[in-house]
Amino acid sequence: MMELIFALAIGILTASGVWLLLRPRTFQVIIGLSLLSYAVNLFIFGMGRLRIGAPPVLENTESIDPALYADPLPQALVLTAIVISFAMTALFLVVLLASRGLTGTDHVDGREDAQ
Amino acid sequence: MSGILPYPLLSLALLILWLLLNQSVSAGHIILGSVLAVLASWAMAALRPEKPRIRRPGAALRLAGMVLIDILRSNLAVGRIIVRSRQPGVNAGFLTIPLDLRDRHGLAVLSIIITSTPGTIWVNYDAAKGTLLLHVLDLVDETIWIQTIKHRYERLLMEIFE
Amino acid sequence: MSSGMSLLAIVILPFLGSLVAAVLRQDARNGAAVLAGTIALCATVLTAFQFPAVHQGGVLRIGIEWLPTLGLDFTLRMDGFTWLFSMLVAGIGFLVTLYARYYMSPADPVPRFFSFLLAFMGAMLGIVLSGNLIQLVFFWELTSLFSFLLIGYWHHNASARDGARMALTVTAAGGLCLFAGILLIGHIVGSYDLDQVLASGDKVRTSGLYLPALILVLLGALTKSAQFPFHFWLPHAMAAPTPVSAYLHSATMVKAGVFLLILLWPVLSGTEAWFYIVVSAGLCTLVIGAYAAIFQQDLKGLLAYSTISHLGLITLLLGLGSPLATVAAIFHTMNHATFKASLFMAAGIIDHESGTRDIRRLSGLFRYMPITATLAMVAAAAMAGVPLLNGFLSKEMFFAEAAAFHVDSILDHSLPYFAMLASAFSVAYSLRFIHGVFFGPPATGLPRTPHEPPHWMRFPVEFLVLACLLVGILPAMTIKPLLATAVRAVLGPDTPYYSLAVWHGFNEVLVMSLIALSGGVLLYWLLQGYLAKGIDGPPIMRRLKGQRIFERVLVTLSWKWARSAERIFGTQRLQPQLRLLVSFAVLATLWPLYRHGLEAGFQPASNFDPVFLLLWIVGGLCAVGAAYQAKYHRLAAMVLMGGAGLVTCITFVWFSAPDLAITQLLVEIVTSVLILLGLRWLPKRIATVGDGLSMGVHDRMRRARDLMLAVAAGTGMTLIVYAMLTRPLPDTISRYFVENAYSEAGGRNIVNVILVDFRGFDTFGEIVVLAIVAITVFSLLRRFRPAQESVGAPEQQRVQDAYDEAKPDRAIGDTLSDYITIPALIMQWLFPVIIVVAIFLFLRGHDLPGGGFAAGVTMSIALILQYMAGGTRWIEARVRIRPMSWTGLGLLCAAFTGMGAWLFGYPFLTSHFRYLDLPLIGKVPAATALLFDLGVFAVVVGATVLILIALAHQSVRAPRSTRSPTTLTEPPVVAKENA
Amino acid sequence: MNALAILSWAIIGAQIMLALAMCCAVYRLVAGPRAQDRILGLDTLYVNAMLLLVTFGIRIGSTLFFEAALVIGLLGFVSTLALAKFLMRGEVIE
Amino acid sequence: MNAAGNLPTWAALLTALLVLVGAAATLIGSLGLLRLGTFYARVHAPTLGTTLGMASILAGSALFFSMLEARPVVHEILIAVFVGLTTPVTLMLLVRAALYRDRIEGSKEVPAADAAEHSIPQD
Amino acid sequence: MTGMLNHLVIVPILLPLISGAVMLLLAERRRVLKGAIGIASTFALLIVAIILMRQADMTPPGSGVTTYQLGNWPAPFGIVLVLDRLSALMLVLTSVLGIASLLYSLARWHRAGPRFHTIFQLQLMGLNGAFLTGDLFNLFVFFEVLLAASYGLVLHGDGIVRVRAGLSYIAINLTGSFLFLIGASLAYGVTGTLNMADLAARVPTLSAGDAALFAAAAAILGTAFLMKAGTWPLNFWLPTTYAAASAPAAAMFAIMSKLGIYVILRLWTLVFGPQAGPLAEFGSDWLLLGGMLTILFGTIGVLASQTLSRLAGCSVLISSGTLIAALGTGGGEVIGATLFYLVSSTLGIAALFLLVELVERIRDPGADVLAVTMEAYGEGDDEDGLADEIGIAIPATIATLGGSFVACTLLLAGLPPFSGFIAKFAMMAAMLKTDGTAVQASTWMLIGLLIVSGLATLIAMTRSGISSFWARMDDSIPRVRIIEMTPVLALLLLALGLTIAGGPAMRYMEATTQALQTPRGYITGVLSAEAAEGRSRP
Ligand code: NA
Ligand code: NA
Repeated sequence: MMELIFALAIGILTASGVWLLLRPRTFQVIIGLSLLSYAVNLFIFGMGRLRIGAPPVLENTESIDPALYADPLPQALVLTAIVISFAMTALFLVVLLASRGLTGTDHVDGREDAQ
Repeated sequence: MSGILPYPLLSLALLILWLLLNQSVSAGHIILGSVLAVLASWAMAALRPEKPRIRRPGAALRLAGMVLIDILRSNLAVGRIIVRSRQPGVNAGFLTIPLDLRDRHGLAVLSIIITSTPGTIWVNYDAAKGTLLLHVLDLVDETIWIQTIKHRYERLLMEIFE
Repeated sequence: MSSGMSLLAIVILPFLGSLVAAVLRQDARNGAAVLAGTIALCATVLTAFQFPAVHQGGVLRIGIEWLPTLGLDFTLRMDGFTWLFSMLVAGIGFLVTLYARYYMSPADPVPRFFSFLLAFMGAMLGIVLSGNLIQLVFFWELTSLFSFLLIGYWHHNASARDGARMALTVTAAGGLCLFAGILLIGHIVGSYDLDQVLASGDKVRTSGLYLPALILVLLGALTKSAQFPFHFWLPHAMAAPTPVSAYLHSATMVKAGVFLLILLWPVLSGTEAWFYIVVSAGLCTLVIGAYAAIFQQDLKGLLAYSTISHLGLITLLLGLGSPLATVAAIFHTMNHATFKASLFMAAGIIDHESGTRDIRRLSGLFRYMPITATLAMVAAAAMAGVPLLNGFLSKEMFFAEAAAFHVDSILDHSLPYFAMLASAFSVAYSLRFIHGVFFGPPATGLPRTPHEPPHWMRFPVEFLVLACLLVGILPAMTIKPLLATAVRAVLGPDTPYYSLAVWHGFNEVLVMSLIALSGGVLLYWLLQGYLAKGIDGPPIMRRLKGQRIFERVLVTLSWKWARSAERIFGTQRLQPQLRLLVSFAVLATLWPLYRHGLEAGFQPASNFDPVFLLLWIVGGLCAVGAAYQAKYHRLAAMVLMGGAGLVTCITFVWFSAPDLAITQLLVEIVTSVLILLGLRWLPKRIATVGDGLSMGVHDRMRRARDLMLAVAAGTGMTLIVYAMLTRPLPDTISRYFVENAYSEAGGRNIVNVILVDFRGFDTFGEIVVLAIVAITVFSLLRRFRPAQESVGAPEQQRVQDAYDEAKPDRAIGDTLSDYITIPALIMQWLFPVIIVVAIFLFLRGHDLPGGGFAAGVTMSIALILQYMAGGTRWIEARVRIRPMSWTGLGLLCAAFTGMGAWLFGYPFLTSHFRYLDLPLIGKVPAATALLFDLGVFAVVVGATVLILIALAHQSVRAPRSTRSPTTLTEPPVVAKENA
Repeated sequence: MNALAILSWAIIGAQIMLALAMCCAVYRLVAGPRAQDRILGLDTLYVNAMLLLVTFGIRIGSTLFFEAALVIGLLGFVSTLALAKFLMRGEVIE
Repeated sequence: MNAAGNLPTWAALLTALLVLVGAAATLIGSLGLLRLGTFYARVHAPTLGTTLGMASILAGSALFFSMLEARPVVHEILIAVFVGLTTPVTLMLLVRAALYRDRIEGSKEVPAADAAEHSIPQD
Repeated sequence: MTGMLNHLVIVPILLPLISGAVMLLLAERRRVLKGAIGIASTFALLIVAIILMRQADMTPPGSGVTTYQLGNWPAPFGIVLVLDRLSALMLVLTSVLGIASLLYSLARWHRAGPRFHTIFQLQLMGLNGAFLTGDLFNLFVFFEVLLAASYGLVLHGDGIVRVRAGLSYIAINLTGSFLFLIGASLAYGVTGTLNMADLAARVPTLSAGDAALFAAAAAILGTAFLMKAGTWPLNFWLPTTYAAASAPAAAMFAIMSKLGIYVILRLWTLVFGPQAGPLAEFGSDWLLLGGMLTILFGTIGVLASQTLSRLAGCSVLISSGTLIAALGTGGGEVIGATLFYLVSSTLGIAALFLLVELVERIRDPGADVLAVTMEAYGEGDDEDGLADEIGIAIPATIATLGGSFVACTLLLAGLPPFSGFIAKFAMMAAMLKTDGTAVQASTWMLIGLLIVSGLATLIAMTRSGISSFWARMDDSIPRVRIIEMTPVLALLLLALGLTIAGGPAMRYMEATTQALQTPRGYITGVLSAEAAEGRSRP
């Protein structure tokens, strides 16, 4: 059940993100990219499957049972992904500002739709 | 003293913060925490803030107790308004209070007290005129609020900071 | 010198000479000419020396390993036939060089000319001597290239440029076809080696790929030899300097096609396809070329069409497929080379000495240049096939072959008539050349007064005309051994009997010759009236200009259609591209799932938790709300996005990822500050009235399509995630991390140990990304030009400042100060607190949730908070932050920590940890990973601060309000704050 | 029903209440009507989420999630603060 | 809950009570966001969560973990202090911003900038 | 692992990083020093790459690889760098382009914006890392490094065209990065590993249901890589972006599109080789189809181009399409020839991008001045340091430029004497080597397309070349400096050298192919490598 909710959550985030990604305004795109990054982070995270109450922090170091801990690797991957998507959001933001300043429009093509 | 320990109280507070964070009072943490507390207070010194002078710690404790009680009472009052009232918030309104307190730290504490207390909120302080604009959820009698703030809090705060 | 080395020298010397000539000073006319002449002469002599070896059917060969695995070795090969061709190429090359020395003007960059000419000669010799078909193609394309450069030598003339381009396009295209054809032949035979291909004629002709191979090879040969319908480029190539024309269009370039047909004749000929294609192409070219030549007004144009026609004749002969015809073809190839080269040179002399080549203006030149005129007349007579000249001999053979029986068809039966017709035409244009230029009244109004050229300029013509005469009168003593050698090399045992006698008796062929001669004379006499009108180009065909059709087709295909196609199949706009990318991804994902079937796993489902459901109702609302609001209500969208992020963060906590939750939260905070900093420079979008209502059908469709795509992407993700979550986790590499985190890496927080140790290299890359982005952002903002509308201070500030200014008891900034002072005080006191928390997060990272990244972001939030509280100037007057240095030092710290392991003989990033026993404190874990994490911390602080501060600094850039003061109109609402 | 079970149910009940509180906050987030309402909603959402995390820690019996709550408590206000300042002054950092 | 095996009954019940009270207070506060009619009224609502709600839940947490780990676990105080310091900052700035926006739009609900002096009641 | 030489594998990653970071600490105005550091570092990189290439070439094909276990953690747990012939080849190519672009940029471009040298070095680092890594997620990280740097380089020099193109480029690549992440993590979720060799070892053991999901992961990754490689219809951004980028950046980008192809080649030979069971040869038909459509579109684009820089951008598409389609045919010897083509066309495209700017100066002598004033615009206080004095204007400028242009044309059109001819011949000959079975219709089509695309390139480039060089109205000689011309000539000479040394080059490529087609060697090489003392596989 939780799996279904989790999967649907990713689906909703993805759908919202994709919708925004396809919009013509740069700000819509940046919000879309952020939503997509949530979706993707959750997706990566989900690849380690869902475990409640099993954070991968060793409590008893004498005898270690890997089954007691959630898969730590996807978490590490998500951390890297979070950092990178933060950086990219910053970059995209500044580029969209520069584009707005130079072109006079916030259309993603740097010009209002001609067609 | 002020060279190494520009803000002794702050440093002490930071040490306590460190110990609480680490949930430990081991010697190692006390030493490390002290070092960090001093370093962090240097960082603070770089900002060159006004130094607060706390004259009467006793008054401060009294104020704290009073505020806690007021907050609890206001919680109940506001909770009642939200749950019971048919038209909650109908009595809300703005209120201007002239203040005598001028110390900025005192004002800061007052702002925290007022805003933290459910039912009142600090809106604006006009430094030139010394007036405070408040918003009150249940503004049936303005004078009660003025009484509370001027006599319960402002007086004590002036005692502490001025 | 061995024969192999000689072959190598023959091919390589011209190229070396070309390189040398290219670096000569551009006024070194004599030097370049001597160089070129010497090399051409050397090549001729070297070739001549090989005659004894090839005379008796011998074949010289040298092979150098080049691409052995592809069956391509650099092989040079010389037999009797190629010997003859090399002699032509090198010998006439020498004569042309000599001629060009006098022809070229000192004003031209002559060394470059000789450089191109030598390179062309080398390429041509390369074709002739190639022992490998791919290598032949290699040199073939080189001849196209250098002919292009030669034709376009006078590129300040538009006609030279056009002619060069056309020649290149046609011949290079043909070359590529030839390439394909050769590939096919190689595929059929299994080798590209010429000898092997020549030995596999039957295999080739019976192969299913024979026809395509034949067509492709013929396309190559016929384009090069300017055969109908590809003949049109040749007349335009006449824009080249005359030595070039003399060389390219007598002995070399156009002969390359003929050469190839002869070379591959044993392999490809003898089929009906060969006969019909080659004979019809040759016949058309023969007749059309000759016909068009009559009506040219330009001397070189006349010669060009005549060349086309004669090449058609040779092609026709080759197409007939009989050995005797091939003999005739080879013979005529040589004859044509001699008389046509001399004619071109003569035309060049006339042009050079009189200043024009226009037959309408030229007249009676015989009295000015009697020797040249005589020479030209002899050569023209050879061209017309007058007895006692070499042209007559090969034409006789041609007539004989035309009359003979080959493949029973109308084409075959009509050949003698067409042969006579074309021959008559050639008599007519030869007559026109002689009569029109050298006879008649003396010319008036010529640019120069004509006279005989320098002796050495005339020498090549004399030499060639002498050859025409000698061959024509004494064939058996002069040409016979050479021809025999060449023919034997091509035909081998099939070599037929043929006679080179001048007189064969009064036979059918002689009758044909006489008819042609007299018919030609008659035709010229009849046409004189028409020709006197001076109309350029032949009647009927004048309108049908191959060149113009070619240009139009080329422009249409390569420009108009290409542009439309690019518009149809491509786009410059971002949205369709993203749409395609997403659709592509969705389809690409679903395709294998559809093919192999997607099934949910069998993991028992976990318990339902209403809290989690409620959480994601909240999260979903936020996400959808953000999607809905982002166009006009940016702030709302941002806030909603923050809500979705928060729920994501709680989800991480829910499923056991505290590190993720902390990091996500911190990044969330920084991102929202960042976007707000950006929003200040992004002017508002005002929803126009009726926006959304007046949306056209097209817009609705597009939105519907996007919606479907979004839903499809979401559904796809949901399906995959559900399928994954319900199947058990495979045996992952994480087990190793869990088991070794503490014992091997000294950390309890496995995620952090992975980040700084097991997979520290990922983190290493990640901080580099952060650094690069920070630098890029910084660079971009250095020259940031904000939108016009947001250049000035924000509306709020203007209103509030105006209010402050209007009040006598207030100063500008009081509103801000009233607003921020008290909160700012609290924010300042939080500064050391947040720093301590940052250090706490940093130090505990290895054992508990936290770490360098989280600490770095926390640290930068502490700074940003102070910027928000006090303003840029306030904080920077107090604290000097050097984010660029933080970033650089952080990167170096991480790198050198990693390299520290080298000192102990371990790979990069090998960590080391031990427990230090400190007095008072006791055992303290100390891991080099912590040092690495310190680098991470520094980079994160540096980069984050750099990005945010660079953005914030835009507000304090001095001159911005002066840039466009007129665009700022005071809003009428100022009064209301006052009210 | 022992005390632990009661505690367990109480926490689930509390979490449901907190989640509902988040729903209320998100109503303001979505519905507005004004920017300040949305920001207020976000602020409330943050506080509620923090409390939810604390209850979650009790439910799991682990203090490992404490720092997440601590970070919200200490720094969660920064983004709402920035939003508020943006409303008032049109820019976050002057 | 499996880790909570050695919790005394009173502590469990007290924790349950504290947590429930806190959650209820928070919920009521958030309900205020729905029920209260104007922004200025609504702005009071969340303080329920940041004061009573938070205090109660944090107390529950402190009690629970102190009992569970058999040592005083009081770092919850930090959250209380931080939230106590930071929430007012946000709310103050937000309300003032809202006031500015309402004044700009000429809203009748808010006092005009100059009206401050006149609204001081005489006592 | 003893001796510093063992660490040589990682030097191509660390060296640019360190020099880039050091330059970050230097003030903006110390450009001469920075230029010197950059050049020194890049030359050192080339030397290291050549040593590594020789080292890689010494192991018999298919019998193992050189691995470098980062952090001394054994594969598949830690991240490994893997050096084999393919990665060594790409390293050499990268550093060659690096030197060429960097030298070129010293004439003027490195002054067109701050921190050019750092970003350039980090670009090299990203590329080298991507070529060396043996880990799927680490590959993502290095992709991001090089993309981030490429964003910086695209935007370097500023201006409306660059910003506009940069926005699209970034948006599309960010989407691509998401796909990469989804694909990589899905692959992990199915197989439980990220190490490419381990992935290859685990894929044949997957159950049918898991295999489907893994195929989906591969399809998602494939989409991302095909987008980056410039496959139609995911490639419209490419010519625009490359054309907008400054010349040295665009020249560097010549290898970026090849990276997508490298990864496809690497992963597909490793994971979807014949041993992969039901997933063997996964998607190769699509590669062939996509590649052919890309060639077609590139051909159209080349013909339709109005500017030389766009033409150069479209020729990248032809090159990519050729490579992708050739990989799609999948035949053994084709790959070797394809690699040869990869090197050859990369050199050609890089040379062309560098040349285009110089040629445009001929076309529009004002452009030179314009570029200078453009640099002056918004020039900060510390950007005045270096005037234009680096290098002197060269004699016979037009002739040199013209000759280079002709050479580029020949190289890209696949005409002799440059290596493009050999490359195309080798590919077509290999495609036709079928051991008796009939050649497929698609192969014929591909061969036809290759020939047609060459012709189109020739036509289009001749058209622009003539109008640039032959049809110019004024006789002014553009200001071109030796330091700008040298890299172009060097790249072209290399391409010529590849023709002459075709034999050894092709032998290397064939050894590379042989190794790629026996993935067992790679897999065991990576998974059985010993850690340094202290840690061992459990
Ligand atoms: Na309050
Ligand atoms: Na005349």
